[in-house]
Amino acid sequence: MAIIVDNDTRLVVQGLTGSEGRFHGLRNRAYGTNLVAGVTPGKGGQDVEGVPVFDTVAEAVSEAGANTSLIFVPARFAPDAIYEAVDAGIGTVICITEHIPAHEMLRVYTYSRPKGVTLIGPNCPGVLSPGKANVGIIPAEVFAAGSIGLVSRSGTLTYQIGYEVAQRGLGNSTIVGIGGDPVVGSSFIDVLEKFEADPETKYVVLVGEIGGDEEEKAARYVAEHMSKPVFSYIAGFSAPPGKTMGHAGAIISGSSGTAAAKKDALEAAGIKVGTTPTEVAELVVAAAQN
Amino acid sequence: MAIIVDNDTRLVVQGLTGSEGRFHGLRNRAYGTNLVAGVTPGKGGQDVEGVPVFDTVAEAVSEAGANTSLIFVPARFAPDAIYEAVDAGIGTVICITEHIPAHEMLRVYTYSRPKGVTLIGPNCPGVLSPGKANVGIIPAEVFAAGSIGLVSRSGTLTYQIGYEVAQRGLGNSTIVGIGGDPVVGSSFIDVLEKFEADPETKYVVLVGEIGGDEEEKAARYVAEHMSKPVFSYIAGFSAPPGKTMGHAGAIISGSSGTAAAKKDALEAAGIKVGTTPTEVAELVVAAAQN
Amino acid sequence: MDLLEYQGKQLFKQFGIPVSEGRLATTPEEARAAAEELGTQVVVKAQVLTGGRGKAGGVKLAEDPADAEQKARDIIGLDIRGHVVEKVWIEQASDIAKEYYLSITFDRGAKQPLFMFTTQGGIEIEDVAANDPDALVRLHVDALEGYQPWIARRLVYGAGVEDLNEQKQLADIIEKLYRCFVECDAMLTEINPLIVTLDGVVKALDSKFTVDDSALYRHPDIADFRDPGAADPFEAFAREKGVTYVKLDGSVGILGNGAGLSMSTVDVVVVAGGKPANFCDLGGGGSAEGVVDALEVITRDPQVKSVFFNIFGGITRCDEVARGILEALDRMKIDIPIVVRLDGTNAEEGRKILADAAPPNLHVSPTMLDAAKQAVELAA
Amino acid sequence: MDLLEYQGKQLFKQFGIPVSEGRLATTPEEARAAAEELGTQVVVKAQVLTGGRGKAGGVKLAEDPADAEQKARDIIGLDIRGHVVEKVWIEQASDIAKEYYLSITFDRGAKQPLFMFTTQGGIEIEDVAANDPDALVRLHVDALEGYQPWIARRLVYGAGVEDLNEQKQLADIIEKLYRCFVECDAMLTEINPLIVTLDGVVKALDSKFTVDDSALYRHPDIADFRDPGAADPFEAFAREKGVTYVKLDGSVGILGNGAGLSMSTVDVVVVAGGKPANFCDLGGGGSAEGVVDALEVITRDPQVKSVFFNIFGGITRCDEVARGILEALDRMKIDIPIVVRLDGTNAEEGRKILADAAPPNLHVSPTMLDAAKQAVELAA
Repeated sequence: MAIIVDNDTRLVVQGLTGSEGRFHGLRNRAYGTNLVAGVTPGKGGQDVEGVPVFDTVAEAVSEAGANTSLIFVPARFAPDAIYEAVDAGIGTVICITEHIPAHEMLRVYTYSRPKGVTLIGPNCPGVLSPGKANVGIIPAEVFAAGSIGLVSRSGTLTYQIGYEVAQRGLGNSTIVGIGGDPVVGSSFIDVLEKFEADPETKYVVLVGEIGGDEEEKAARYVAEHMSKPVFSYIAGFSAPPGKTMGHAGAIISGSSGTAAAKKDALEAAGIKVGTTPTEVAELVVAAAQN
Repeated sequence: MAIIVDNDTRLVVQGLTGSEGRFHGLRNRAYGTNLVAGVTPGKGGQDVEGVPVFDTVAEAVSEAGANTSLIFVPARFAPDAIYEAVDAGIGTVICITEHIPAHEMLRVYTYSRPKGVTLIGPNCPGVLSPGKANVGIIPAEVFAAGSIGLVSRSGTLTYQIGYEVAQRGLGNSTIVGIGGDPVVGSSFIDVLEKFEADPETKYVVLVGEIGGDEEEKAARYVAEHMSKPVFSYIAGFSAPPGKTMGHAGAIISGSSGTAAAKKDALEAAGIKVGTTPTEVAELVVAAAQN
Repeated sequence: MDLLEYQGKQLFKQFGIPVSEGRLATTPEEARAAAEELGTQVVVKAQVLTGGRGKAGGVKLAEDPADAEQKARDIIGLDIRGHVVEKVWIEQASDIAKEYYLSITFDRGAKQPLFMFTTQGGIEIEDVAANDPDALVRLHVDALEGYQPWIARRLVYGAGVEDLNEQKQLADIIEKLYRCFVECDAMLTEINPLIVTLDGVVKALDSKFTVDDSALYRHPDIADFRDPGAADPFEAFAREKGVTYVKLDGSVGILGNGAGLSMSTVDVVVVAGGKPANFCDLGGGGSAEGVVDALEVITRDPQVKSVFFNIFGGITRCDEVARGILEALDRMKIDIPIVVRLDGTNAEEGRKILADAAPPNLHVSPTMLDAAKQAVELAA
Repeated sequence: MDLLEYQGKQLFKQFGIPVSEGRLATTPEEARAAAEELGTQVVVKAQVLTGGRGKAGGVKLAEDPADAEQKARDIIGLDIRGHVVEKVWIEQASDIAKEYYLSITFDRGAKQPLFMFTTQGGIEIEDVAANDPDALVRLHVDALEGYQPWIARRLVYGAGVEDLNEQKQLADIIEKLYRCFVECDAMLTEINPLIVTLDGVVKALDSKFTVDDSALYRHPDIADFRDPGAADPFEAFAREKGVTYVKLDGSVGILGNGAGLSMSTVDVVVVAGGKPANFCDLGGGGSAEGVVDALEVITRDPQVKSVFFNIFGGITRCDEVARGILEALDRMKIDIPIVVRLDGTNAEEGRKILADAAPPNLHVSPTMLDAAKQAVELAA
């Protein structure tokens, strides 16, 4: 089981012959992910350490049976790469690329959403189901397999929390980095829904940050639709209003969007919120060990 | 019951204050259709024989509870009118307007299709459920209520067949003119699916014409998915290849699309095909009277 | 609306698709002058709205201006599948290394534009589809997604084009053809052959172009391409009168209301053993004026020996049609017999109007099939 | 990237949205010349990236060129909410009959552009939303459907604009603002107030405009609007070095990798009782060169008394970071204490490298919270 990526994942890396694509694609394969193909236009027929490279995603699907795509192509070509994957019938698209213009992603999102495609990212670290498959740039070494689902807008913070969980002898079902761009393919709610349906996941940790109202919406969703215990950590309590902190996800807009407002909303939904990454790890570990 | 329009229809006419819209809208009301509103930008607050007119479809929905729209606005404004209806939450949109550019309808169709809206037309006579509701320009007087569903790409030919059925003492559950434009909102298959699910419909008559392969696709659908007896008439057996007959629906393209090819496909699917409108009426009446 | 080769190429050029330099000529002398201006070997190409020009001798290479004049003299006036050549396109000759095929069709069934591309161009695409289907790459485009670069890759790699320089030019042409297709409201844009010259330049050597009639109001430049002289004279007259009319080859003139019923009327006349002289659709309205115009168009054809008036009144009111028939008989001298069948809205009133006036050559018949039989007999 | 009023208006003008004639001035003399050129009463408006200019005395009417010069003298150099005025926009004064409000926001939550329109313009839109929510019409646009005329109708009729002449102008401005929003890759375009003059002309009297940084590569003209002088000098230096840096007001310099972890580090320093001096994100890579640049940026701030280096190695390798720290210490003279916490990929190796070199002012701490506490103590 687990969600989004698992033993049934047949991965194609779009941009496998680039330096990032090659490094992480092979790293994902070394972890045990079933990497079946790469796509680089004009390099069809070549291979990367035995992984066949095709000119188009359609060929990777028809020739190698790919069902999941990992995208490493540069920002100006990434929307095209997502469209190509979706139209080739790929069911799960994970886009690592950062700096894709928001309006382009808006069109990509609006197009691919009704097609039922699971799109993760862009500007995200990817998805890891420990012991099964790693698709993206998450350092799998620091995570252990277990029953705690982890979903986050941030990369390193997620690693920190997963690491703390693993240090305490527990592990994760799946770690999902949804990305912090203005338009991401999957929201917190999309992922929570999958965790709720996944028998392997018993607990969920939601790692949010200031800006937007995705955490508030997730809190309402948890209160109304989730039976599994959810824990949370929010970054940005000390952020000054109106300052951009790192990426566009972290802008305080209008009256809501502050870490305090998010914490209140989460707690009102019965979610325990840790004040440090360590504390949230301790909370979920304590619950799991009871 | 019946399909698409019935006693639950709450109709708004977009273009009610125009001459066509007024004539047919009031005619539909006189038949018993629940005409709740008209929409004409700039004429909000007026009324047409007691029917309130609004500036926007959204108001017709929120103020008058409209759930079905009938569109009579000129071709250059019709795509906008369809978008407006769809985005205002109207579930059934029936567009009579002809001469809408095909590329524009293609965008409208592609946009509205995933939203689950029932779009009939454009360039169609509308939908009549005898005894319940008439939405469009079908002359309801010539039809009787009954158990025969009728779906057609052509207007007058449909009237002819429904009339012949009525002359023989039977009647129709619903008559649907899907229109003959290159892009229509509902295909034969869409309507057949609704007839199959409608308890009131016992028999179906499909009236096709040369051009395209919609009749062939419908034949396959009937063979695979329909339990109810289907009868058919195809117009254009004597059409010379490559000649446009009246509207764009009637072009013989390539090797298929001829009336003979359609007849063969329909018969192969177990559908009886009449050689004249009278004969198909006789066939379905004979089956219904057994 | 179908465009001639040179018209389609003019649009291609507007969208940046490479075509050869050329000039239009309607006389051999103009052809000579055009060849002189172009200054190279030229090809003289008949401009007609039909295929098979080559086999019919409608496309010829000319060595020099004098030769171009001679070739134009041979071609102008030629009858190609019923189309008489009135214009020739004089174009710089190309050194052809390869012939590809590229088209976009408005696919009504899929409700998506359909790209087709193959390296086996220059022949009928139906033959490629039949004989070597794998060589023909088909790809639908989502109208809202629109053109994306992967589309060109699917076509070019799918068809096995290996030359990098060709790939690049093709991708460019594919994108531009899509823009041209959408922005011109085309139902079909086809380039066959799409050639690669000996120098490695990819360009459109022919064009087939159909534009959506409903969108012509947005393209006055394209609408102006229409050549009234090219159409059948009866059809041209019908267009002038605003009547939907297709000339056929029989003796029973046909007038129905609505395309479906009109087509069905043609069929029923054949079933009754007759030969239809035309297809004519009165349309939805059916005003007296429309009836007069339609009858005028139909009876212009000297082959017409009887007229079958088949009306099912929906929006069209039968009494109005009856009045139109009487008015037409009043205004035109029509001697041939007219069989009228009226049903639907106000049919009673219509029949009564006709019965009261009772013109000698007018016959009213109760059913569609009976009326067809009578019209066939009267035409015999 | 936020644009100044005059920059946004320049884009409005490009898209055909009516604005008043105006000139930019950086000195009182230029302001006078501008007023002379414009030849009417003018308004002198401070160009700063903050609201509340009016209340702060940053917007003034000038009767004549001499007055414009005087007003510009008053305004240039003014400190408005921490922004010192360096430029003023001299614009023809308008006779205002009505003040409306129109904006398009990139709504991340709904993943759709959001139109907002009200006839109650000229004040903070948050106040309208709070006090008279029905007066504010909100309407989302589907990105693939794009702009359609009904959108303007919903806004204009919804807000109760009754004058036909105004309706027409507004519909035009609404459509153009949407095109401007999409084609400029804007995250926000706001017109407040959108005025109606005494003559019934609708025009944009102000602009608020934010452009997506990720799309600036497609808009070199907009990217050129960026004024390096306007930013905080530390932040400007950081931008120059390609480091993501936000200046705060405390004494503990902070460097993390990844926005989330860096933000969390700021929080943890506060939890530990300290005051963060900045937010600084090393980003995903974490090369030695990046570490050097980041340390250089952080230690430029004289308020910084200690540095907390918080790294969780994922893609970033901790040994690489350790080498970067040593190299930075080697190249720059850094006396203040540095607390380092390394975890994740190659953390062992990284710690070993630091332990082996053991620079006197470097402290390695095992956990994030411990490290934060130590950094806070050392800054005290």
